[in-house]
Amino acid sequence: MELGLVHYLILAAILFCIGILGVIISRNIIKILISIEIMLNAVNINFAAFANFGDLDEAKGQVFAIFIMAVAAAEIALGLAILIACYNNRHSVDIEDYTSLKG
Amino acid sequence: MEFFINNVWIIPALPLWSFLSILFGRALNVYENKYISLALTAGSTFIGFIFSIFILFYCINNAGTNHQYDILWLDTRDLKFSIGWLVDNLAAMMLVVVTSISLLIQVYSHGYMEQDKGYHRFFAYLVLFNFSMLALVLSTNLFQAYIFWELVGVSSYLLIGFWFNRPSAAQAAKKAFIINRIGDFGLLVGILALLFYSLNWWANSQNTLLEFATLGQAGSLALVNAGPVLFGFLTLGLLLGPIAKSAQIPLHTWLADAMEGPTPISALIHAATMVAAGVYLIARLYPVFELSPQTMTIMAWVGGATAFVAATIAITQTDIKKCLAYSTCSQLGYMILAMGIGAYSAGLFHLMTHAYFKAMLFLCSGAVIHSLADQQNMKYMGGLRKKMPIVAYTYLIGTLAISGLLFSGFWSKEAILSSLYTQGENLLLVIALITAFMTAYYMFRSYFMTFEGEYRGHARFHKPSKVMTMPLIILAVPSAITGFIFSGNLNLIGIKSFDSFVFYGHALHEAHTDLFLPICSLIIALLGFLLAGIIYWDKLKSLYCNCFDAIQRYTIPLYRLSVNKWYFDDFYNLLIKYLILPISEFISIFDKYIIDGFVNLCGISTLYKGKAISLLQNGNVQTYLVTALLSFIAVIILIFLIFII
Amino acid sequence: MEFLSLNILIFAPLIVAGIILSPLFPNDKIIVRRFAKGFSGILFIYSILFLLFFDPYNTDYQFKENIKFFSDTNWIEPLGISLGFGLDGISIMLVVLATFLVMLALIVSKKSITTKHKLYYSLILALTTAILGMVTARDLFLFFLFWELELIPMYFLILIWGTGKKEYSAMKFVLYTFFGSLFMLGSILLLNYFHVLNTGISTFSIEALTYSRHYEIPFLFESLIFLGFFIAFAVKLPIVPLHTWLPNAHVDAPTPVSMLLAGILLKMGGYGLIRFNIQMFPEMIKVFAPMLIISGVINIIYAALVALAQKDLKLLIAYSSVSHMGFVLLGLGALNSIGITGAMFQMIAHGLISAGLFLIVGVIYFRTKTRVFSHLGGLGQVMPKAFYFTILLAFASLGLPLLIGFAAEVMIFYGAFTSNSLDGFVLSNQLMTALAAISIVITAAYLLWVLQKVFMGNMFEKWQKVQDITPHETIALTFLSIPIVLFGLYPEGVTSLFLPFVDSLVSYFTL
Amino acid sequence: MEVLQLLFFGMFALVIVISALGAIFCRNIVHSIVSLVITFLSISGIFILLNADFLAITQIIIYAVGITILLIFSVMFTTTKDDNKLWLAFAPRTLLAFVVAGSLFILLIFNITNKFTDFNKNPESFIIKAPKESTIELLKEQGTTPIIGKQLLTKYVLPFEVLSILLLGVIIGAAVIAKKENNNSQER
Repeated sequence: MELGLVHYLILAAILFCIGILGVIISRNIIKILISIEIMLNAVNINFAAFANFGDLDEAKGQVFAIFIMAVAAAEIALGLAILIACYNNRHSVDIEDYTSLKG
Repeated sequence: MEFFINNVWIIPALPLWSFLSILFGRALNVYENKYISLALTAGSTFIGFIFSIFILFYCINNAGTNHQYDILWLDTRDLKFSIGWLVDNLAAMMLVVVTSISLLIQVYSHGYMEQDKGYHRFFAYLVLFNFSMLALVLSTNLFQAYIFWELVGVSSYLLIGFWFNRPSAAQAAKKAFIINRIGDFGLLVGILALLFYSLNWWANSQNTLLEFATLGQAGSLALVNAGPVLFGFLTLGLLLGPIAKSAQIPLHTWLADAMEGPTPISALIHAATMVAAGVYLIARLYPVFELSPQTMTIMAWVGGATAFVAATIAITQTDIKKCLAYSTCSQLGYMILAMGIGAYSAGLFHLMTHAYFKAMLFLCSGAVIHSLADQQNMKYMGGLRKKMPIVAYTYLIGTLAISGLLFSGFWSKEAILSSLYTQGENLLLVIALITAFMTAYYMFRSYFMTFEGEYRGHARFHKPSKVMTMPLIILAVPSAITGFIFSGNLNLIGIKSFDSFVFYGHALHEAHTDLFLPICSLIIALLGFLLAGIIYWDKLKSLYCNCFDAIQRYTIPLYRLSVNKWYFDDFYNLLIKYLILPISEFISIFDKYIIDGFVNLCGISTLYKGKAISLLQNGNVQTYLVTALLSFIAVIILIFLIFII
Repeated sequence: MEFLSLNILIFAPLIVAGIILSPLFPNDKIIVRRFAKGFSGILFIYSILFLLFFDPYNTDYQFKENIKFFSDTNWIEPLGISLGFGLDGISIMLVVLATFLVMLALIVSKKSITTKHKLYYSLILALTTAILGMVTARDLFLFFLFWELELIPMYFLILIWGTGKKEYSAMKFVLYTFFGSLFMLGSILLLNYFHVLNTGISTFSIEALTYSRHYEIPFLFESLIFLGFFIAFAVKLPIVPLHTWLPNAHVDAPTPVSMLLAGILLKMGGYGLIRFNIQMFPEMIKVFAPMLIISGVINIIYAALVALAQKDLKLLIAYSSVSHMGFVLLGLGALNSIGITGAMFQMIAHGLISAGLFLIVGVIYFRTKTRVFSHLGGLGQVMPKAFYFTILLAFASLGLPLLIGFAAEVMIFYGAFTSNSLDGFVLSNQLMTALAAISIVITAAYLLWVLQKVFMGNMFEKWQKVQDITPHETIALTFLSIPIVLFGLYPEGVTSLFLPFVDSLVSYFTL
Repeated sequence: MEVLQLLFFGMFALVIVISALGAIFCRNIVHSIVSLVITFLSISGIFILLNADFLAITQIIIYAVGITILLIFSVMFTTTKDDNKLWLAFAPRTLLAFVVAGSLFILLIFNITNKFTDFNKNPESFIIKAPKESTIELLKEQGTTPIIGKQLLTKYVLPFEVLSILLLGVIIGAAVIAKKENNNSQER
């Protein structure tokens, strides 16, 4: 059996689905952020895999993976800042307490 | 003479003008004087009467007069209805009857209604009725007849309900109109069907639609088109109108209730003219009815049954007006019976004579009631002959006439009976003879109870005014003599018999050679008189024996049946109460709770659906995400499915 | 002829409504009322002028107007929507009827309207604009626009000045009509779609879609379009399973609004059926004629029976409206000249009669504060004028000859009886007409029941001081009675106006 | 070599999946962060297998160190004693989440593996291209760093600059958000 693109894609798919699962079922906001990171990583794996198997000369996938990492870092920084700001208001990290969107 | 024939429209137009004059005169408060209303009403009728007399003489002198004039009333593409006037022998006869009786009754009403608050209203209604009836008589076509047929019904509604603050009067007026409306329903459907099946004929001929003169030819075509069965139903529908209007079984119950109106009205509408309209219409539609033997048979049997049943009911009535009302019913039954067996002239002859003596009888009863301060129960009368001899003797003339003992009633009833005899309708003849016996009995009973013996009432008596007794005396003359004059016995001095004047097909000149039947009927009537006398006349009471007690005891069930009017009213009330109203209630509830309930359910369920969906909007981001992803997946799957398929 | 402009007729009420509503207008109720009344009188006379200059033998639209904002373009050019108005045989009578009834409604508004006068009179006038626009629109889209526009004033009129469960009734009326117009909108768009598909030109013009529709629409879609229109008008007319808004709306609306509702707005259903379902789809109407006739007969009998069981005077009159509109359906279903003429005549007859009856109900309610039969009785003694007018109206309603209702009913019965529109169907026209004719008994029963229970019989002591009708109401009722008697005696005065139009209509499906 | 690669892949994949699941399902938030670190580290291993050495290193630096530290700090700022209760949400959406995730997974696999026909075959739309000789040489000597660097500074220079501005903005923004709200709460 030869290690191919499909295996990496499947791995990324599993990881992505785990991320989605985590985003939905977690109650802790930090955990939700963690799940989002997992999903981003899954995407990164895909990028790297495609870069490896099709485009190693230019490695565009890897470039985009780097962009994603930067954006992810920014996102997590901002997200956590917002989290802390919110926490200062409500003293809770429970997602169930943040329902001001309720119609 | 030609002038009167050509201007016959004046006869109905004047009452209409009088009606409008009274209506607007009172509405705009132009006048207060009661004599103006009276003059307008009686004057218009009097001019009509003069016209009618001249027209009658013209028709007598010029055999086969058929003067017709039509005005197009409704003109749409394939429907042309017209209104006009038709003068022939039948119409001329009816005109004289209607105008003469109306005139006398209007004069009488002045005396009767003088103290009433609604004097002007009463005369306005009277004159409106006069207009409708005259226009109905002069109708040239079935459609016009239908129009004025209904207007006559409305006038009678207004007049019966004249004292509308009495609940019973309001109820009676409504009942009369609705029952008449049932007849109108049949008539309308019949007219439509007749028109439908003979449409081509009318289209090809240049005649006015549904005109009476050519109805026979159209009818025979309709018979071909519709087939005998459908044509039979058609004629039955047409017959339903006269049945309701002439108060025949099973639609006769309104007539007795209609006695709630003022007595002159009972005389005018429910004895003399309006109820006769049914017979008149049958006469006009005779060419159509004749084509369906089954309908003729049914007509005869309806008439016979009504004559019999109404007579049995009249036997036990103690209300003088109700008694007379049922006798009207019974006599109308005779007329319809005569029409049904083909005795056209005899039926109309009876119509004419009956109109006079019945109007007189009712006016007499009105005078009695008026004198006794609205006492209508014969149990509290008696001995009035000494107090009001004119009324009593005129009433006696009427009684003798209606019983067929003497005067005009004898001749007309005799004509019907002999027709029955010659036609060989033996069963109907027996019924008619029994009815004649009962008629004599109950009429004399009412006479004896009212005018003979001792006064049994308590009300203070006051004499009827001249205005009221004069019409009685005048009416007594035609009541007494018309029968003999037109019976054909005066042929020698130039007066023709009735059946050579008003006839259907060809004139019948039957010599009444057989004296068996007249004598038989006379004996039967005399028996009725004797029976009534034995029971109710103190001079004959010596003959009274105990055996009547026994008879009475055995006839209690029959007595009950008669007093309760054969339970017709109860049956209809039950029908309405337990069938029609529940159906209507049920549909109403169905409408309110099922149909509207469904609508409201739709509305309310939308609210709940909204609430259910709003549960998703709980402010939780994750829920939104799940919803979004689910939709996303659904869309993807949908696209896949579409592409795979 | 130059001074007869439909634009003025249609939009003047709206402008006057704006003037009344503007803060500059004095807030004195007498001035407001007189101004509105005077204007409605002028409007009525103006519409009569249209009648005088109308040529009945021209079956095309007359007094055509087409407002163009920029030179030579339609209102919404890309879609082909134009602001076109015109009058033809069917609309002219409805225009006159509408202005007439609006005038009468404003005359009798004095008693029943006690608050917010400026708003009330301007809403009534806005309603007038909507109604006039609806019957004169020469463009489907415009028709739809006015159809919806009419709901807004009506909603507020019921909501603000109504009685009883007015919020519920107003909402039900609006939602029900919206439900119907949804289908109509779908039909209009489908019609436009097929026009674009076949000719490449987008248009909503009624003339174009009616007379120059030379292409075939697939049967399925054509019947869908037909039914879409039918449902919208069935709600408005109303046809029986869709009628439940009517009793609520009529009962809870104030008297003048009930008059307008019964007098004109119900007629829009009949107008729509003639204008769209019959005129546009002569082939489909033949297919659906049994539906029209059967629903007509059901309407007539069912509503009459329901009316018989009512204990509330106004509800009874409302259901009698439903019953009488069934005659319109019956006449239309006959698909012959006389039946359709009768149906149109019946719309006018019923418009006048029901307006009068609702006015009478309002008069009684205003004086006794009750509409329940068991609390009323014997009022004929204290209000004789009202009694006589009610007799006239009731007999006109039950089809007394020589009054307006009779001529209409006779034409409808005759048309339906002699029609062959049900050939090949299980039931025959003759049978259905005979069934419908039963209603003349039931109608008489419930209307005479009203007379008996309200005006006749014993009077309660408490009604001793009830006043007879005021001069205003007398004038209104007299105005109503004049055409009822006049056109009853001379029906051709009305029918000759639309007879040529009906003939041209009938010639389409007898070809 | 092939076998070794497969072995490593399998090992890393297993660790990734287990630790990712651990990161989600651990009751204690610190445990999940630790589990997350393991995931990140394993992913960097996967990157190495994919000839992305620069990515692997960056992964460790940014994710396994930077983000983790941020997370740990925020946990320290926010966590209270009863945070352990905040485990899973027992709401209808939890059940739905499994449905969504499962069906999404099936959909993805369905697509990736050519509609379940051939597990080993690559997606149809994707053409596997062997790198040039020179690239292989470069990779052997210097790894992917030169390639990425070249790309970033030539073809993708504009996104790169935008990214730097974004990062600047984030730094300022994060500071402002956290600080401002802090002030407010103190005022309260």
